[in-house]
Formats: sequence, structure tokens, C-alpha cells
Amino acid sequence: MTRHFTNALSNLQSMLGTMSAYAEGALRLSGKAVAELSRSIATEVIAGDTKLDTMEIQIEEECLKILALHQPVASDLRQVITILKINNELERIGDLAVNMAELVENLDSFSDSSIEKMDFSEMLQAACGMVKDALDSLAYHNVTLAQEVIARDEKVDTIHSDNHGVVRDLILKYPAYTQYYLNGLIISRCLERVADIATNIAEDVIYLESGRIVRHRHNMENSNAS
Amino acid sequence: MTRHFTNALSNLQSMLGTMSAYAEGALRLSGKAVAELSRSIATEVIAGDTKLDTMEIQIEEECLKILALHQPVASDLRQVITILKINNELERIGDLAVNMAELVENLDSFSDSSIEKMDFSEMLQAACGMVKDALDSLAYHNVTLAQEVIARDEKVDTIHSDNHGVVRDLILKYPAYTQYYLNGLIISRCLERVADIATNIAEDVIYLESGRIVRHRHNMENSNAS
Amino acid sequence: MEIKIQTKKLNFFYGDHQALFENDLIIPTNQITAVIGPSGCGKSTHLRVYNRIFELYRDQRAEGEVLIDGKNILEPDVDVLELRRKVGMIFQKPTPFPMSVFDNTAYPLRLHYKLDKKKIAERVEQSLRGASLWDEVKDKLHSSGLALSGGQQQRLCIARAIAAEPEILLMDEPTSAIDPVATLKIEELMDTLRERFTIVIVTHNMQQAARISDQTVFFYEGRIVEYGETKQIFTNPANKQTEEYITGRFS
Amino acid sequence: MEIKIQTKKLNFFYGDHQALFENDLIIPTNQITAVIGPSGCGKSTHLRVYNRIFELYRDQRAEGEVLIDGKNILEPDVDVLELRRKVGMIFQKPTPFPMSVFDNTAYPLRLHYKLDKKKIAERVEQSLRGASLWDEVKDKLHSSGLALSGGQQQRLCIARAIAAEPEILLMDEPTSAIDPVATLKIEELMDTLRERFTIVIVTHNMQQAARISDQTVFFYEGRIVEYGETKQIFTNPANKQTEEYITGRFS
Amino acid sequence: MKQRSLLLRKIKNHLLTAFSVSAIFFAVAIMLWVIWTVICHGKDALTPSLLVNCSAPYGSMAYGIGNAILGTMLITLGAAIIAIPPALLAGIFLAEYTEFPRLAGAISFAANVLMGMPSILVGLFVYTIIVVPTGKFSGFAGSVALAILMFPVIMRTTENMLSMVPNTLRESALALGMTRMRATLYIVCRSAKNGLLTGILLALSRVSGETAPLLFTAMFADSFPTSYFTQPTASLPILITEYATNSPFEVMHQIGWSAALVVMLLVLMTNISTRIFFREKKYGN
Amino acid sequence: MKISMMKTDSCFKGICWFCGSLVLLLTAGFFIQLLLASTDAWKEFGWRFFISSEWNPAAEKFGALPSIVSTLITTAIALIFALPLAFAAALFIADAPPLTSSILGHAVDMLAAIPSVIYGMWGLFILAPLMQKYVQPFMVNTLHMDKLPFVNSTYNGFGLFTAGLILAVMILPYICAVLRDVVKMTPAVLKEAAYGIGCTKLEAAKDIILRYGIRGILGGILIGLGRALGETMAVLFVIGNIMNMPKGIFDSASTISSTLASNFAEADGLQRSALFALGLILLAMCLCIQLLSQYFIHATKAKRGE
Repeated sequence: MTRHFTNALSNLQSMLGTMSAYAEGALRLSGKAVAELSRSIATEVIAGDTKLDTMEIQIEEECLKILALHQPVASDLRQVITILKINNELERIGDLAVNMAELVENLDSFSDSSIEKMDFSEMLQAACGMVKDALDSLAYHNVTLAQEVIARDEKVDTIHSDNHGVVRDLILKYPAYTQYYLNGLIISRCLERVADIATNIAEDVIYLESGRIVRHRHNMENSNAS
Repeated sequence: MTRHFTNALSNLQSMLGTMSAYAEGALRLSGKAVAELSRSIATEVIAGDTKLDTMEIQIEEECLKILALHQPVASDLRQVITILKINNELERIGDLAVNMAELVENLDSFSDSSIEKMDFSEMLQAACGMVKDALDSLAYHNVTLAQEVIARDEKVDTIHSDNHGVVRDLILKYPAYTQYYLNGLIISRCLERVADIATNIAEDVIYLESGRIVRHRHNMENSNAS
Repeated sequence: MEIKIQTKKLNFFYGDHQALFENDLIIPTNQITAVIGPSGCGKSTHLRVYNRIFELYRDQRAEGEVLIDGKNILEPDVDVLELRRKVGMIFQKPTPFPMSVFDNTAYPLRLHYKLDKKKIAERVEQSLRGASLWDEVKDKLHSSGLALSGGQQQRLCIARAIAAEPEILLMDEPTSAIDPVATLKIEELMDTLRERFTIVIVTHNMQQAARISDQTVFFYEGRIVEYGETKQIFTNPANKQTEEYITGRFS
Repeated sequence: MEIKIQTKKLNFFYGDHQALFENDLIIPTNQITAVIGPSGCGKSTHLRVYNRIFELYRDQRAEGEVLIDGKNILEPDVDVLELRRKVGMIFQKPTPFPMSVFDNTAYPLRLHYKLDKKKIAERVEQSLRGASLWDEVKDKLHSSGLALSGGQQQRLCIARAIAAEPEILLMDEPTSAIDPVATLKIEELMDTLRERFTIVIVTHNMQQAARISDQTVFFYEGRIVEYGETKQIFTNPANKQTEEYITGRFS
Repeated sequence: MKQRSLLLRKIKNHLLTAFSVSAIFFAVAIMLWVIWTVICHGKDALTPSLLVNCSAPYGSMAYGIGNAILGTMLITLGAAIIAIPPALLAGIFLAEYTEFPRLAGAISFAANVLMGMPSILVGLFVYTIIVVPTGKFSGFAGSVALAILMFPVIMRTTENMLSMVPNTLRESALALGMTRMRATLYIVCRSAKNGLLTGILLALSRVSGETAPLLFTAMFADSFPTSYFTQPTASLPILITEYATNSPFEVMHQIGWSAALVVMLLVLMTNISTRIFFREKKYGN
Repeated sequence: MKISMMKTDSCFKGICWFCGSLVLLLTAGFFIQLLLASTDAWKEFGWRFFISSEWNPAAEKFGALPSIVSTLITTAIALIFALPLAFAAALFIADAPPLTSSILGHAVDMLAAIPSVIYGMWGLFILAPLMQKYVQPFMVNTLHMDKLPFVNSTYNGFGLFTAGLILAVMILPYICAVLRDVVKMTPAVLKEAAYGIGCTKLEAAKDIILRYGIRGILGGILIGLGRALGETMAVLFVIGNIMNMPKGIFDSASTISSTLASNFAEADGLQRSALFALGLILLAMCLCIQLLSQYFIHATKAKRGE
């Protein structure tokens, strides 16, 4: 089994690496589009999603192929299954990036008006950081880092619930720009979900390395935090 | 392989059946909570989520066990992988139900005011129907039904984008109830996501039955519809 | 979990060569326990202590304790014939006796019990049914057992083993000499036998251990490296050597 | 994809019994093609047509065409000795000749070529290296080939087969008689041999076929039920019988 | 269910063991007795001069068995030369060329008949086909008789030894592009070499002690063999028979015992050394 | 070059074919020669040759019955003594620890290798006097076995019984060697399977090993039988060589082969022809044994469904 399987697995890992880099890139780009209210960047993000979708399918097929042909067990099996799941999560990050980018097309129409803008930079930084660290923890088998990522989720959640209040106040203040603030709320929610996904990835990494399923434990403890 | 594996697989399927019934139930209950603005129903939904989380972990462990012990190939492998994925989707439906229920806790404070309420019944019906049909298509190996489910996604998407406009208009009309309408928008989004998940499940079913991956094809064709 | 067999500090020697080292193991009642490990790791040797079949060979000896139902069967006052009735064994190669299918199955009955013809016929049918072989051989009960196919022969041996109403079945790579389809049948048979017997199976086919067993024991160089639930061993083994072995990374 | 072997309507008979029916198959150059199927399905029989080794037995005969490099090797004017040099074969049981490791490897060289001693020694080393055996035997080149372990013997046979510089290697269940660790080594060896030879391997171990092959052929009752990319066969076979066989649901 | 008495079964078992032990003891005791007798009676008269001198007619005081020893060797060697090559080839035919199943069946039945053939009949047969036409008893006729005895034995051993060589070895030799003959001689026979040699030597040692076939073929002569093809030739077994049965003299009996000792040593030595030398090594493992 | 290789190949095959057929020729030759040489006797006596008990060279009257009967009796005695001993001894050898087993095994092989003429001498000078002095008196006077049919009250040490015993000693190692191989060839797993269901050694031996090796055992018995029928020298020394119809087992008599050995040299004319006829009868007996063994092999094969 060894060599064929090892080759196949490392190939799979590098595919996932490429994909995660790509997803992270899409997310940052999308954040940039939001910050700069740039329609062109948004279009770029949306167009790029097809690539991510293709990659997802490729990785999934590769995982299936490995499962069918090499029939791994124990840590090898966990590795493949984890990759399968992270693959799915990455695709969802891509989707969220697209969602955000699509909203920019709406926000865009207000871009020249001098309304009070919402600031997502902190949230974006936090979410992107979480994604990056989660993927790093995968690459470097770093359980501590993964646990840290999970802990950081709360911060993003807090920002997001704060944003609820912020949006409400802003709408009451500038009812004419309701659409803009509504979209802002949705962007906030997208970023909050990105952070969730990063948490999931981190949980998967912990499972991969230790065989323990930590998922939901976190959720269960502070289920009233979101 | 046959009997052990068949037993394990049918056990897995019945676990998934229970879980899907439970997830669908949570979704409907959550819808009811939204419609009746009932705080107690919402609490029930939130409390019930732990059970769903536990089931998800159980099913995932069972899948891994089957993969490690029986090392299925071909359609058997697809079956297990599909269950693994649908399991994940169902858990997300549960999460969305919880999200909606949590919002009811906020909406609740407006329950006695005679404001113009948003009507989610059509959307809820559509989304729940899609989930149900997707799961039926899984249970009865019905590819046609699955394709139909995928087609129905567009309708929910349309309602959701319409809701954007509705919410904006309502907020402009009743700025005092901004919070209520904002939450309504989020509920709409949750339901839209439920429909998306139903679509994913239907796509997984098609893959399971035919070995073809149809995912994203749909998205790619009408990627500007969401 | 009831304990059927327990070994305590079991050592085994081929002449001067020590083959098993301090084996401590617990085998639960009415479960299938699979013993895996690379060739020459001592897994068959370990199995062959349970019915003292190793005593056929002069230079082999076992030290330590093997408790079956709490009684140490290595003590000299244990009746070997009775022990072997209680602990059936299936070998790598099918070993039907050179007699008819019926006589093969009836042999242990006649050996150990005084039964009239009718009773014997009943019990033979019962055993053959128990080994899922009845339907295939009911029309040729009186033709030779050697005329059956490999897989049928092996099931005949199982029927013979269970005819004497043993409590434990030892299987030493029971499917390594037969083809995959026949292997499947025997694996399914084992699943039904689990209800009535405690089964210990040595196999070098890891997939087989994974498929059929409840407990798995991993042997390496005469030592028990790890044992526990099969599910646990195959998804998340505690020991690094076990992990390497089952993932095929063993040098 | 270059075609190395192509069979057209190949039928095979043992006396009056037809064992192969209308086999149409294409085997691509420099790939590993695995042939799977239940015992007695004719997979070995099919393989044994490629070097006409079946002619050793009087009552066996093949009809149809087997094109190797476009030439029908079943025609009577084909030089069998040359054909067999070109198409090496590895058997289920290792078959080293009763001579030293060196002579074993040198034998086909001396048989087919006129080479001086130095050249032969070079080619022997090359072949043994090619079979990943050199490091293990370089100090005992002149001891008997029968003194090696089972896995080493099998690799010696591979070295002997590749010494004659064949273009095709036929392997008839090459690992079914050796232990799992040695099997691994041979599988890895096959992976490196792929670059230089077209390999056709018969195996009853489906996992092995899955692991090592590029193409898979599924035989059933003398017919080719399905053939195609291994990945495709194992994740999504087109034929229902294939699906049943590889998922172990074959009755 | 009623169990059968374990005690009874065990007692029967012990009885069998006891009988086994006494049987083997008895067999070995007889052997030692026979050997001991021969040694006791034969050792006194066994002198170097006895071994080199020629035997003499009754009544003469000069004794020797030199001519008989030489004759035995000559006859046996002749038999070996006559029998071994065709017997090997016949064995090869049976084991390798399986395409004539009916002929092979007939041959192997005939070989069984020949192997079970009383040796005295072989003597009769050779008498009718060689001694009668030529009108002369001769060493050669004796050799032919022994050769006929050896032939089926060697053929059978060859067949068995070659059949034990796994078919895959044959196939792998052919698969390398060897001809049938080459594969048979260089690979198959080579791997069965030890077995073949053992078979041949054991057959030789057995026929060298045969008496009955020589009675009407080589006969006996009280002189050193001079003409292999035309003269009666002395041999040890015949000499023993003559001296033991047809002679009233104690001295002759003594010589007979000595000759018996020589034959026994000869036979047993070849036998033992063959077995030790070519300790049966099986193919593979 | 390749074509010449093919040619030598088929040449070689032809030679092998010829050598194989040689056996057939030889066997056929035996029958033809013996038949030709005995035509005179058959013409003279016809089938009465089988039932006539007279053997009178002076009167040119010859009958085969005495020698046939003697042959059968000696053979029967030999088998009765040798078989159980051989089987028991074989069991012991096969079961003994490796060193003992190989020493005993070789000893038995040695015993089989000793030329028959030596047994003859031993019988003549050691066994026959012993029989006369101790064994036969014991049997007759102490056990009163002369009350049994076919046991004489007179004895002189020579005769059928002594010849039978010598034959028993001679064929014991043969049968034992064959049986030992049979027991050893029983696959270890089969024995383990037998012990594994709780057989004692006796039960394993009689129910499993005996049945498994039935073919080999029959073969061994038939080989022993053939030896005993045809053995010449050992019998010649102790049987007494009297061409009379034996009345009991202590009587002197003459078997077919001993008759041939002792009378052939001096005989000519009709007597020689009669001797050839005896030879032909012996050959026919051996053929019968072969046919019988072929039949058994087929029967057991069919029964096992191989």
C-alpha cells in the first residue's frame, strides 16, 4: 500500500493546499471589494468561483478514488475524510465570498454618496486570520493552533451581534440607505459564517490529529453566544 | 462482506432517516415559532439541537467505522460518502432552525404590537417541501424527484430576493420596527439556505444513484440567480 | 462483558526458542475475537495453546496460565479429550476425514456420546444446518466429504466442530486456502455462529478481521501489542506499531 | 494510448469444455492491467494464451486472434521460443531453478544471447537491481536460489524474467503464495517495472488490483464482462455484475 | 446426552501403545539377531586371503570368494549399464509426456507387474531368451536378468521424482523460451537429481544381493571370470546358496557365512551411505 | 538453427516413447516365453495340471496342486504374522520423536535391504533348529495345538510353518516401510483435526489414519503378498523340498518358486515344460494381485469421489 497510497495522499494534500490558498484569496479579495465598494473586484471574485467549484469536485473525486482503490484505515482514513470535509468547507468559504461580492453590486450604487459607512475591516481581519490559521494548523499538524482558532470564534460572533445593533441604529438614523445597511448586515453575517467554517476546519484538524471529535462540544458549551 | 456490511449500511440508513425526520421536525417547529412568534416553541427548538448534534457525530463515526471495517467500493462507497455528506447538511439544517428560533426571542418583544407582519408561510412551505422531497428521493432512489427538487430552488431564491425589497420598504414605512424586519430578513435568508441545502442533498442523491457529480452545474448555469 | 478465556503471563517455547512472551489477554464470551499480526508473530502459536494441540509435538511447551471459564487448562490434571471437545478447532486447510459427509459430522458425536441412530441423524442435520451446509449436501450425505468443494469442505469441518457442542471455536486462518466467494459464505456463517460460540480467529487478512470481528488483538514478535474493540483498532489505534501495521506501513 | 496486446474473438477449449468465449480485449503499452474475477472464471487461462504456454498440454487449444504488436501470435509460423523470450511470465508459486542465484538470472541470457562473461555479470546485476533484489543477494550470488525466502524467490523469478529483456510481463497471482510484507515489496517493484514493461497481472485480490493497476479487466465465466480504467471500475463500474463482484455481493 | 466413558477410551489407547512398542521392539530385535548371527559366524573365516582367492570345487582345501566378489561386481555393473539409461528415459516419458494417457496407463500397469514379478521368473525368462539361444550361461545373461529387475524400479522412481517437481517449474522453464528437452534435462531432472540418484543406488544395492535370477543365467564357476559374454560367472549369493545347502562340510558353511557377511556389508553400506549422502531434500522450502 | 532445435526435441521425445514402451514389450515377452516353453506340459495334462497332486519325474506325471497349496499356505502364515506387527510398528515409528523415528525407520529399511539369501541361511542354521527344539514342541505338547485342523503332531523344524515365519520376518520390514510412509504422509493438519475434536491416539489411528491411507495400506499389503508368493531363496532353505501334498503346517513341502529353484537345473523334457507351466501359474498369480490392487485403487477413488 505504502508508496502508491503515499503518493496519492500527498497529491491530494497539495491539491487541498492550492484550493485553500485560492479560497483564502477569494475571501480577501471579496473583503477588499466590500471595503473599496469595487464592482470590478466583485465581478472578479464571482467569476473565480467556478474554478473553486471545479477544484472541489476534483478533490472529492480524488478522495473517492483513494477510498475505493487504497481502502485506508486508521489515521490514513481520518486524513482522507478530513480532507473531504475541509474541501467542502473551503467551497463554502468560496460561496460566502461570492455572496459578499454579489452584495457589493448592490452597495455599489451608493458608493458615491457620503453616508456613514460600516467598517468590516476588523471582522474581515479576524475571519481571514482564523481561516488562515485553521489551514496552517492542518498543514503543520498543530493542534494548539487549531484550539486557539476555535477560541477566537467568539470574538467574531460578538462583533456580529454588535453589528445587529449598529445596523438598526444606522437605519433609524438614515432610513434612505436602508438597503445599504441591510446588505451590510448580511456581509457581517457572511463573515461570521466564515469564522464558523474556520472553526469547523480547526475541529476537523483536531479530530485528524487526535481521533477525538470536538465538534459541537464548543457549540454546546456556549450555545447562547451566537 | 455482504451481510455484515448490509446490516451496517441499513443501520446507518435508518440512523440517517431518524436524523432527517428530526431535522425536518426542527425546521417546521422553528417555522411555527416564527409564524406564531412563540418564545416557548423557540426554546424547545434550541434545546433540541443538542440531540441533532449528537446524532451527527454518531452517524459520522458510524460512517468512518464502515469505511475502516468494510472498505466499500463502487456504489457502496458512494452510498457511505453520500450519507456522510447528507449528515453534514442535515446538521446545518438543524443549525439554521436554531438560528431562526433564536431570532424569535427577539421578534417576540414585538408580538403584541399590531405591526404589519411578514409572511414566511409560502417560503417555509417551499423550503420544507424541498427538504422532504430531497430526503424522499434519497430513501426511494428517485432521481427524477431529486432533479425536481433542484429545479424548485429557484422559486425560493426568488422569494428571498423579493423579501429584500419588502423588508426595505417596510422599514422605510415603519422605521420603529427596524429590528423586527431585520430579523425577518435574516429568517428569509435562513430559509433560502435551507432550500440550498435541500438542493445539495438532491445533488448528492443524483451522484449516489448515477455516479455523476451534478453539483455546481446548476449553480454555474444560473449563478446570477441567487 | 463476560470473560470466556483469559491468559495470564503466557509464554511459549519451541525447544529453546521462545515464541510467545508474557501474553495477557481477555476474550469475551459470544464475541468474535480476531488475532492479527505479521507472519511468524506467534498468533497461530497462541491459538494452539487453547486446546493444547501443541502437545502433539514433543519439543513445544507453554508456561503461564490459560483460564477457560476460570479454570487453568494448562494444569496436568485437566482432561485433554474433554477440553478438546469443549474447544473446537478449524484449520487453515479444510480437513474433512476420509469418510462420508454424514459420518464426518457424526464422528465427534459417536466419539464422545452414546446416542441412538435417530438422535445422531437429528444432530447431524442440526450441525449441518448450523454450518449453512445442509441444503447443499442433503442429497449427498453418503458420498465422501473429500468430494466437496474447498469452501464446502471447510464448512463441513465447521459442522463437525460444532456437532460436539463445543463452547469455543478456534479458527486458524480458516479462509486462506479457499476462494473469495466461499470466504464470504464462511464469514457470514461466522456471524451466525457468534450467538452460540465464543470464536477466536487468526487471520492475516486485515480486512477480514475488520469485517467480522468484535475484538481485535494485534501480535508482534510474540507479544500482544494492543487489543480492544475492532472499531477502535481500525479507526484509531492507540499503539504506533498497530497503526503502522494496519495502514500497511510495516517494514 | 499505444496498444501492446489485442485479442479478437479469443475462444479457448480444454478438450470439449470451452473455457473462454469471444474475448475482445485491448492492453495498452507500459501500463499495468489487472485481471480479476471469481475462481475458475478463466482469467488465468486467458493469460496463458499470450505466451502459448498452454500448448504444453495436449488437449488445450485456442481459437481467434491474439495480436502482439499487431502480429497474431497464434499463427503456426510464429517462433514460440522467441515469443516466450519477448513475453515473460511469473507464476503463483516462486519457481527458482535448482541453481545459484546468479545462474538463475543468467540462464535466460545464456539461452538466448551469445554474451561474454563480463557482459553476463553486468546484465545479471542489472536485472537483480531491476527486481530490487540486488542489495539483498549481492553477498550470496552463488548460493542456491532455493535458499532465499519466498518473497525473495519471487523477485528472483522476476529478475530472471526481465533478464531476457522481454517487452511484456505476465503475472499469474504472483503474490498469492507469499506473506503480506513481501507482497508489498513486489507491488512496489511492479510500480517501477511499469516504466519498462507492459504488465498483465491476474489476481484474486481485488484490493491489489485496485492499488496497483491502471486498467482492470473483469472476467466472469470465460467472458470479459467489463474493462476500463481501474479508478472507474472501482468507483463507478458500468456493469451490474462487475459492481456485484467488487462489492462482494456475488452469490 | 450421555457421554462415553473416558476411562475406557484411554485404556484402549494405552493397550495400542503397548502393542506398538512391542512390535517395533520385536522387529528390531529380529534384525539385530540376523545381523549378529551373520557377523558371529562369518567373522572368523573372513581373512584377506579369502577375499582375493578363487573358490575351489568340493573337497579341495583351497578356499576363496574373490571370484564371486568380482563376479557380483561385474554382473551388477553390467546390469546398471543396461538398465539405467532406458529406465531414466522411460521415467521421463511417463512424467513429462502426458499426451499419451492410455499408453502411459498400460506402461505403468506393466511396470507394476514387473516390479511384483518373482525374481526367479526373471531368471527363467532370461534363460529362455539368452541362455537357450546362445547355448551358454554367462555373466551377461545375469546382468540382463538384474537389469530387468532394476528397470521398472528405476523407471518408477524417476517418474515419481519428476512428478514431484511442481508443474510451474516446467512452465517457467518453457516460458523463458527453452525447448522441451532442455527444460526436462537441465531444469526438471536437475531439481530431482538427488531423488534420482537415491533411487538408482538403492535399486543397485538391492539387485546386487539377488540370488534367484542368477541361478539359471550366470550360474557359478570356480574360477575368476574371464569372458563376460560366454562363460558362467561366479557371484556371492549363488556361492552362499551352494555352500549352505549343497555342502555337508562345516568349513564350507563357515565360508558361506563369511560370504553372507560380505554381501550384507556391501548391501548395507551402499544403502546407508546413499541415504546419508542424498538425504531426501524436497523441492522448495 | 531454431528448426534444428525443434528436431532434436522431437527426436528426444521419440526415444523416451520407445524406452517407455520397452516395459510393455518385456511384460508381454514374459508371458509369451513362458507360454511357449510350457506348451508341452499343457498339451499333456491340460487343466488337470492344476488339480493333480502327483509329481513323479520318473513316471513323467506332473501336477501343480501341492506347490500351489504350499505357496498359498506359506503366504497366508507370513501375512498373518507380519501385518499386525507391521502396522503397530509403523504407528510407533511415525509417532516417535524425530531422532528415534529416523533411526528406527532406517533400521526397518535396512531390514528390508538384507538379501533374502541371508535370511535363508539364518533360517536354515538358526530358526529351523530352534523351531524343532523349542517352538514346535511347545505348540504341540504344551498348547496341544495338534488338536486343531491342519496342525501335525510330528515335526522336524523344516516345513511350511517355518517357511511362513521366515517369510513373515522378510516381508515385515517391507510392509512396515510402506505403512510408515502412509502414516507419515497423513497430513499433519488431518491428524491435528482428529486430535482437535478429542480423539485418542487409537481412535485417530483406526478411524482417520487407516482410512486416509487405505490405498497405501492395501498397496503395502499387496506388495508383501507378492513378495511372499514369489520369494525363492529363504523358502528354499527351510521348507524341506518334498513334492507332496502337505497335510499340516509342520509338513515339509515345496512352493512353486522353490520347486523351480531346486528342480530346474536337473530337469529336461516334459518336466522342464511342467516347471515352466508352474512359472506361468506364478506369473498369473502376480498378475492377479496387480489387477486386484488396480481394482482397489479405482474403488477407493470412486468412493472418495476423486
